[in-house]
Amino acid sequence: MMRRSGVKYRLLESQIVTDDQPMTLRADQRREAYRRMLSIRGFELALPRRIAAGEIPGAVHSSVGQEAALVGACMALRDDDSITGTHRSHGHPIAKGARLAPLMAELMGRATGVCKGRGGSMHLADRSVGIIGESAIVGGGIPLATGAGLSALVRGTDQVSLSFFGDGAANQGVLYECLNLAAIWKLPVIFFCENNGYAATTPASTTHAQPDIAKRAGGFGVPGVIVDGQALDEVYGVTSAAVERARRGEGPSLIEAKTYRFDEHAIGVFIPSHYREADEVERYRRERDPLVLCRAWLLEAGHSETELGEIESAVERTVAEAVEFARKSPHPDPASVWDYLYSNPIGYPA
Amino acid sequence: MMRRSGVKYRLLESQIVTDDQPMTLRADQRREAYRRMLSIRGFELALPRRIAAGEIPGAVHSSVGQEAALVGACMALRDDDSITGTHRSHGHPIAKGARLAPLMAELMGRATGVCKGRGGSMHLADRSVGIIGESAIVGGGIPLATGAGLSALVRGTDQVSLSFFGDGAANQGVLYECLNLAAIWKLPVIFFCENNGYAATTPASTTHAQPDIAKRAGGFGVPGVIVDGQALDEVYGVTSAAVERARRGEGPSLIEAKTYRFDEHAIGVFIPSHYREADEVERYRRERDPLVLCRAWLLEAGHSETELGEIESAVERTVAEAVEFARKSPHPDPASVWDYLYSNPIGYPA
Amino acid sequence: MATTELTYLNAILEAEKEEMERDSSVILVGEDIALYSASGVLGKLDPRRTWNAPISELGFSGMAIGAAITGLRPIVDLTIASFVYLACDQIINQAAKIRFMTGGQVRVPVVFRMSMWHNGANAAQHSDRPYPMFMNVPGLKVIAPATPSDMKGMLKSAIRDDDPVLVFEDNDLWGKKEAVSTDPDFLVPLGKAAVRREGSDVTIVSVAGCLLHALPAAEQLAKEGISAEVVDVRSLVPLDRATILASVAKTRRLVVVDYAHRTAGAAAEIAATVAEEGFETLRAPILRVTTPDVQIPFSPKLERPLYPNRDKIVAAVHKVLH
Amino acid sequence: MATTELTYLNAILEAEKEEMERDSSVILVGEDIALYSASGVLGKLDPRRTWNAPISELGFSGMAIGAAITGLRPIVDLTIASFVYLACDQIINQAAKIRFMTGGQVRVPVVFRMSMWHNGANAAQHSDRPYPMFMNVPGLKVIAPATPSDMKGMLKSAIRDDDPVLVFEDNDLWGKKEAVSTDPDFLVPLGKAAVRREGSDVTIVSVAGCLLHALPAAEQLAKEGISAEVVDVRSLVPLDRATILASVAKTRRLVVVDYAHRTAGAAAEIAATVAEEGFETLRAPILRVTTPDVQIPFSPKLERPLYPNRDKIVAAVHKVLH
Ligand SMILES: Cc1ncc(C[n+]2csc(CCOP(=O)(O)OP(=O)(O)O)c2C)c(N)n1
Ligand SMILES: Cc1ncc(C[n+]2csc(CCOP(=O)(O)OP(=O)(O)O)c2C)c(N)n1
Ligand SMILES: [Mg+2]
Ligand SMILES: [Mg+2]
Repeated sequence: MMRRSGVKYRLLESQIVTDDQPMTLRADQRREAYRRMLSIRGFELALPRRIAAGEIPGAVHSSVGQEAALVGACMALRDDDSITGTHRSHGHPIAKGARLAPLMAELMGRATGVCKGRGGSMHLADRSVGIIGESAIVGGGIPLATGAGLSALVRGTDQVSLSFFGDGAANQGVLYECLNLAAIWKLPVIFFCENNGYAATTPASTTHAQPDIAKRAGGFGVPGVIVDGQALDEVYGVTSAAVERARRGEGPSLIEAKTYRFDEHAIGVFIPSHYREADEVERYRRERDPLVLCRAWLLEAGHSETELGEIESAVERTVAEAVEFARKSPHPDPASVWDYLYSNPIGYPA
Repeated sequence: MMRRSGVKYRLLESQIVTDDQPMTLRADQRREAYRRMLSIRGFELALPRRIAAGEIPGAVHSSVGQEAALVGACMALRDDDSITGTHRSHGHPIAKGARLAPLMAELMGRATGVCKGRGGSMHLADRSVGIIGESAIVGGGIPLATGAGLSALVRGTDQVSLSFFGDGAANQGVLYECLNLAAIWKLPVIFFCENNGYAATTPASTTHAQPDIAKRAGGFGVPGVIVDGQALDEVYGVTSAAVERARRGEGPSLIEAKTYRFDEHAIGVFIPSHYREADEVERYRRERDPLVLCRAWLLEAGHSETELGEIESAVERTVAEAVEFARKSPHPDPASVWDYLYSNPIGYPA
Repeated sequence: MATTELTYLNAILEAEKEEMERDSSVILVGEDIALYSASGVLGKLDPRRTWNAPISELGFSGMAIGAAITGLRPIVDLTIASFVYLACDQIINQAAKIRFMTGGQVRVPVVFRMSMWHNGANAAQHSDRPYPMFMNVPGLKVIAPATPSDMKGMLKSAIRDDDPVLVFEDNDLWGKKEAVSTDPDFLVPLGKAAVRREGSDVTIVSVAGCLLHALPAAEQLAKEGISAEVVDVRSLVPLDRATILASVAKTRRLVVVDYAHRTAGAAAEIAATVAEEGFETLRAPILRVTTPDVQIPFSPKLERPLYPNRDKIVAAVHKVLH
Repeated sequence: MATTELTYLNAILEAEKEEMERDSSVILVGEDIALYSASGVLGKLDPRRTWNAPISELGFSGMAIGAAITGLRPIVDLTIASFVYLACDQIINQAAKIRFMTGGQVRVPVVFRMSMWHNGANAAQHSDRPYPMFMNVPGLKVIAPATPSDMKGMLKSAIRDDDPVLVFEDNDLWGKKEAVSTDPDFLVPLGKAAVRREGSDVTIVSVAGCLLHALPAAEQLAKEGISAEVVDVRSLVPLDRATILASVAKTRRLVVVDYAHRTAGAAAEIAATVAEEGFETLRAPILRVTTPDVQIPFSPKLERPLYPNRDKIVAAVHKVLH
């Protein structure tokens, strides 16, 4: 396993990787991981034109730059493991293996959308791949994932749950309540921080007295680990170890993936503020693009150009088909607005 | 300075005591500290009879057993420093130097009470000695104290603020939000945990994955320290160091005083539950009574029996006077109920 | 129907016990609830069915919601209602919205119980009645049963319901007793008001524990020859508007009684409903007998006069009859 | 009176700037507000006057309350109103209660601003209008100005007020312009409604941004020969009941318009007030034109039809005139 950055993962407090030979992806998994990373990238890159065409309303938060963290984490999970995500919600379902068409239709508010047009860009939750919520309330998904862990324990399954959240979300007190709950009851939960260095226009360096969110875990009896979020295999290795630990009933872990957001905080919301240098963005795009790093690593691992090229064209087609599917899909019927509020409506709507 | 326990204070993460010679109390301060500790004890011990006589309504939470932690902390503060307290609210104002009579009158719901009969046992806040709130919402005072620290900073004074909270409150996420706020802005705040081992009927060992609350501070860039809460001088020493640090503009500290509650969680609320052994309580009462320890230490420090006896009788008189004052005080006029809701009532009451 | 004499508090425990026996996905979460399992009031329980929680209302409430989404039916005991504000982000932004926002992909069968204290000298931070704020949140169900039988039957319905239900309990009802069905499938439906006493001159709509004053008021009025109909709403969301409107159509006069603060409370909604849909039948102003807009003071001398009681209800009825 | 043309958004900034210049105890706290100081819109500011906060709504809101108690006048920008649930324990259990609970020993001069979004495809977690829940909490003041001039004058009053004030802003008002006084002591009092248009046939009471629909509705009605009086409540607590009642006493008919969800909302309180105190003058049912009790969907096709608009108001007026 080659290192594309100086940063090998650093373990804090207690060891969650059990041996010196971290779990690695098999060849088929590597292809699947690359496909998912490319799908996120392709999906996100398709959006600006659709937004410009007025087809996608509301604010859109892109995961470009963070694909390795998302896919590395999700590849360590089974289909029946639960995850929760954030307002930056497109990457999580795709990383977990969701079909693109219902996601794209959702962005366009269509009846065929994964959330029937009721969720939109900040809420692309696809339950069929284990997503139980994408919370646009920063930090809101963390307790839900903790509950999914409790549920697995009570029901006696060996499922685990994983909660994605940002560096900004790490300042919500609820994270610490949940770390503690998961620790005392040894819940099978992985707290996964996508630390992209910024919360909207606010640099993490101004809102965290010390830079490592993973260091906050130890005080709650939870092992913390920092990993290079641009390196697919490292994220996979460290998450797999946390997942195994959780499945063995040894409790939660906190993983901090250091990553970077290549785009603005949101497309469609203009915030005039110079909170990061153009230079810095350029440097990341040039040197730390997870797809570029991943492709090089795959070639080195023995995958051929042809093999990768095939994946690339397949993804391109799938994205184009998703866009077409979405554009052709009907809008929801206004009269259906009452649907899905209650599971058991009683005299509703009045 | 003698050690009455094996536990000398343990420093975590970063040193908040600046030298090997911790600050100690002067002779006059020792007398005052003993007077305050005795006042708390005397005040609390006077209550059961008044409750039985139907003079004190509502639930009452006693600070017996925790006097050294309270007084040790408050002796390190100036009169104009702010504090916030908890539902277990009698000890804080007395430790900060409040007069007993208005406190006792408040417990009896009288018009002469420190809160004009509107606060009662869970809210004995005496602003005249710097108390800005006694919160019966567990954890609720922590952000208020953080705000008092911000205020001191903005107003350019060298005041500090100190927030008392319990081991139970340490599981409220707001504590971590505030540790972080205080750390990033270097607010002059001391987070002071009265860890008495239990939150109502729940042992801290079942709700904290590791036993030391102070260890949770480091991850937020805040120094944490554990101190023997039964030892007046140790609490004083460590708090003084944190106060000096705060006054110098170096930011917050978290102090965890390991202490013990000698009485039930509350008088007047019956919860039938065996959550701690009678043995354990007896052992603490016998071996770790802060007043017994303090008295022995004072004698060793050269204070005479006569001197201490005088303080003791003076306190006894003051408590008796407070009870008499309270019993003779008028009840508030029901028509006055609207008073003190708004500072600037507009068309109120309607 | 076989019955047994139960207090309101025991009705709660019986409902929980029966539902936990019936369905292994029902669990309890709350502070200081270890005593339930210890005391055996809920029978022999798998320790994984009761979770004695740290003081982390937001965290464990959200945890219960996540557990509900993934196959459990948690009952969260928030103890005193004034603590619900800490948890209400998860209740409002997640429990109430997540099914809708996911286009029906999830269900949220979670129950939040909370007790409301008054006349106990608990002061402002332990005396709130926050149901009005939740009534304004679509996606929740909100109930406030006033009798042991209703409590048992409605709590059981709530536990079996696939939506989030908030249960508000007046703690002065805890000791009240009545005969309660022992049928393990005894259910009282959510969303139905109960006419507790028939009458023809005036309708008294009572919210939660106010029934303890509304019925004596009706009796007192009967002695004066005034026939009052007493409607116990029981369920605030869904609100049984039809029963209320039908009663007012008959009596043509309405007094609403509620311990909550006056402005924008449950009584306001009931009054507004009748002013909108029952106006033609009304012959007098709709009076609200509520707690006035002031925080609850500690001193019993200040506290007691604030609440609705029999005499205030009787006086309001006299007023609408002129 | 010297005036200048200001948008609603700039009126907010002007009010903050003037008050910060006038009183050094005024500070700003909120997420992503560094751009205020950076952009210079608030003038040259001591860095200790703006606090760019971590995402810790409960913590920094409570911090602001503590700062208010100890000598500052913080303005907290909660940005979007749906985030207030995270902070509401501190707002309800501390800000609203602490002066009362301490028998007047402290004052709490703190302002919480929050914006409300609709028709922006923001979906349920960014579309709430939580003022109804705060109306039920004694000790708070709650305002919802609908014009730039009111916003400037009322926000300034709120900042100078010694009690906690919650300011709700409809974000579709942000771009609206009008002439606004430049007098640094221009204040619009809290607790007073404004009659925006006089009329004699029906009263339309409008809450917050609904004024944008209520006035066009009145114009439309005028063309049909119906004279509508439009009352902009501006202040929800204190609610100017006298102005509303006086208007209804004249027109004898009432329609209340509000974007908030229907049940137990601001419109319910206004309707209940008139049903109670203005009943004798009423000649028709009180109609509420509100958003129905459903969460706000993402799809504009689903979202847009839910809100009150000119036509719905006109239709309601037609109804009360028959
Ligand atoms: C509770 C809450 N507060 C504030 C916001 C507004 N907001 C949306 S995204 C965001 C920044 C989040 O930062 P981070 O958690 O680091 O996630 P990222 O956007 O970097 O992925 C903020 C402040 C929100 N949606 N929810
Ligand atoms: C937010 C909140 N949750 C629960 C309670 C009920 N309650 C009152 S005191 C208490 C235990 C507090 O424990 P701790 O913080 O250790 O303080 P101690 O009583 O030991 O002094 C609880 C759960 C409360 N008052 N507020
Ligand atoms: Mg971020
Ligand atoms: Mg304790």
